[in-house]
Amino acid sequence: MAVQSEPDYSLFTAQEIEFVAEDELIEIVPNMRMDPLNLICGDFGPFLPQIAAQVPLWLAVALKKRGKCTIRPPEWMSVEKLTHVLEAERDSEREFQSLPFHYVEISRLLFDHARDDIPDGYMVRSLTEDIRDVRFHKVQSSLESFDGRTSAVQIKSLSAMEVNIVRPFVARALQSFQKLDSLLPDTDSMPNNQPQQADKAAKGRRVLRGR
Amino acid sequence: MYGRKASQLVKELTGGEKGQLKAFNDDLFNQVIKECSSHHVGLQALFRNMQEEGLDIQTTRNADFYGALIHHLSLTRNKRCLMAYMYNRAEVIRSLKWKLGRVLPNELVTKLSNSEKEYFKGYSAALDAYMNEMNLDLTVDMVPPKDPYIQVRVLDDIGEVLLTDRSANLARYSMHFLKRTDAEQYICQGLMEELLS
Amino acid sequence: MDSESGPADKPSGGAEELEALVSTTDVELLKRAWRNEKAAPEILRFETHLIDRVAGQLQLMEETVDDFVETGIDPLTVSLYQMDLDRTQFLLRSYLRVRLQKIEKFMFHILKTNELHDRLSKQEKNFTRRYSEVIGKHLEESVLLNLPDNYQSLLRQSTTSEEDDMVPEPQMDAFVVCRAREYVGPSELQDSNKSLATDLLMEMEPGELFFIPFKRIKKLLENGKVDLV
Amino acid sequence: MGSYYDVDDIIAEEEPVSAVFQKPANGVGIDPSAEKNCVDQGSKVELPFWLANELCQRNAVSVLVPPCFDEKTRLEIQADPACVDLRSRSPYFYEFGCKMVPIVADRTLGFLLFSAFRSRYKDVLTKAHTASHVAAPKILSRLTKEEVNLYEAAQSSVAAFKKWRIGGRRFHPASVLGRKRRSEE
Repeated sequence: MAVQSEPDYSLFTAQEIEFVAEDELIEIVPNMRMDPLNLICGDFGPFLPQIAAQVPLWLAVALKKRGKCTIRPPEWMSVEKLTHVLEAERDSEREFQSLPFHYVEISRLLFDHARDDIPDGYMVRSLTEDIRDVRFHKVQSSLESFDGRTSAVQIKSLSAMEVNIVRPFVARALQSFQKLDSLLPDTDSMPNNQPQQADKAAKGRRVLRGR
Repeated sequence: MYGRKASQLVKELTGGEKGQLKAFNDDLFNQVIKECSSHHVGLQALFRNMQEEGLDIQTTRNADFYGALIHHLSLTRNKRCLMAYMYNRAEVIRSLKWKLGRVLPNELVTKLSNSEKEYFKGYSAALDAYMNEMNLDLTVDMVPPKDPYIQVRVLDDIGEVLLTDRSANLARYSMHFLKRTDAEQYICQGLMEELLS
Repeated sequence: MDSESGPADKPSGGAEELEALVSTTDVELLKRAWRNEKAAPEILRFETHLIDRVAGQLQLMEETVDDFVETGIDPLTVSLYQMDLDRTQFLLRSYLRVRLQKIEKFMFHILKTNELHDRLSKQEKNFTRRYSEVIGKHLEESVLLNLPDNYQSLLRQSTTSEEDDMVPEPQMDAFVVCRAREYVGPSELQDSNKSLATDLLMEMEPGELFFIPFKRIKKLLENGKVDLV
Repeated sequence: MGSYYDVDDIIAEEEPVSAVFQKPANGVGIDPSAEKNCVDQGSKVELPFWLANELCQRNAVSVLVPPCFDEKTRLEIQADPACVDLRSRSPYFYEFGCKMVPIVADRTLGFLLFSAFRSRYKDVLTKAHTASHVAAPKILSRLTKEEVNLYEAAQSSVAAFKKWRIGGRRFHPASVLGRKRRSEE
């Protein structure tokens, strides 16, 4: 529609995707003493100096900002792991490596607020960005290969932010395809009507079985 | 061609930035309303012809009938354009309530028709009533929260105001540490800006 | 916390297994309701009990925070509680807002469809009634009453229309992104427009993401078998 | 018909269609070649789609395939889909085409629309993600309305993501005010 009251609440903003990611748990090491927190979103603590605790990311960032803890980056956020992921992403034209659903948001939050807690921070950051770029190009090329006659599209290993970036375009394009497809005679629509894979991550998955 | 003016009216909704509002086009709007009346006059004249000739309007398919049909179709087309013009503008007008609160700046008021001004009031009242029943202000928290307080600079003389937790003198160019939900509306109205820490 | 935690590509179990591990809080449920509501083209059932519980928790938390301030608990603790409160408040507000927006958009469709009207909360029904009068009056006074008698309806283009051909309805074939919470077989994903044979090819494993027309997973969403992302 | 209030749908239905009147019509001023206020049987008149469509469904007119879907366009699309300036043919090429399919005899129109969209869609996507702001207007000038919508959908979500990654202000003045935006962008 040409005139829209903005904002359109039915779309998720990047900030909203980040908000969801902030509920992911992460390990912190406090440097202070604090009683347990009985929050609406759950109970956390007690917090004791040098004793690791699991808290939601937003809480970790809030404490870190006030100099009350260090954050332990998640396991996948190491140069070694990420180098491996990047290589694998590059080696395969279509497959996506498995990364946490919120890897983009988590890494940005940690880079912004806890850079000193990430060993080899600079490397980790550039690896993460490279991975994201490689994956994004892959998404793009799999989008380009749609044959337009699909009734559903699988996007198994895309992360939350990646889904959100491609959503407006893909949803719109698929709807246009669907509409134009309905103009065609029915005869040859059958063989192509299976869900098309946007990625082929897990080999031997059953989605396409049964032809 | 029939319906041309009506489609011009609809085209007024396009172009320009999203969420912007052009002044209500009284002149064009009234011309389209007039066109509706003249289609109706034309339609009735043709039906009268048919009746005078003793023909059944339901079943006769002569030149008079097809003429009448064209007038009827043009009338519904014009109606669709008029309605779409009002309806889509109404959508933007509703968003004003969300962004600017109950009182609109003059520059916007002048862009509204009288009925639209009433509509804005009516919508505001319906929404306020709902928020009262829910005991919750829905016009704040439009962006996911971070810290409870944010730093702002005042851009206009707002003066002494009552905030959630205290009163404050919001003089032009003064800086404050305000509750996020207190600052949000002022920023939206262009009276303050957020300062990044 | 979030049923999404962990690798997106877990070999088995997925959402269900994870959910069994963490007790699902009301905030989690609210977040799910919020996401579903945001992503679905039509209005979903109002989560009456959940919203009541959340509202109760919010009030309690507000009182707690006020107490903290009065008793001089350290400001850090207060602000952490405040942030938790703010996050839940945001979800609640955003949830209610997106519903209001759908009500405004599909007002007349909702008013004439009992099944949809029943999905609204009591307060939403009041709002619908009030607002439908406001928009009705506006459109009548500016357009409809200026038209010839047979063209004055708000729902029908003219008295010769055979149905309510002016009423906007949600696009049920809009594509949404959904994620299965449990295994979904082909028979549950039937697409009434296509022959059964093509649907035999389609199934969903827990945790898998799909772009799919909303109407095909509408029932699954209502049964809690899938979530919108 | 699309949604009754949909602006794009309304404007798309204004596209001109050549119609040949199978029945005469009295008391209407739509045929510029007629001397009186009427249309004779057999007259060829250019009508907006919304009128041609309804009259066609009642067998009062027959319609011709609009020139934007002619043989020349088809050949050009086959040869180099991305380079064809579809916008100048009709900004509502696809929507208008979809609406024409049921009322024209040409069975190949549906296939033309589908294959044009399929072959151009990739290019729209690639350009949306790579083109600079300077290059954009040139590309956009060839695209139909729906293609522009797709282009903008792709570009704005990437832009929103980039903006989020950089960070910055979370609160902004309402754009309806159209002012006080100096500190943004």
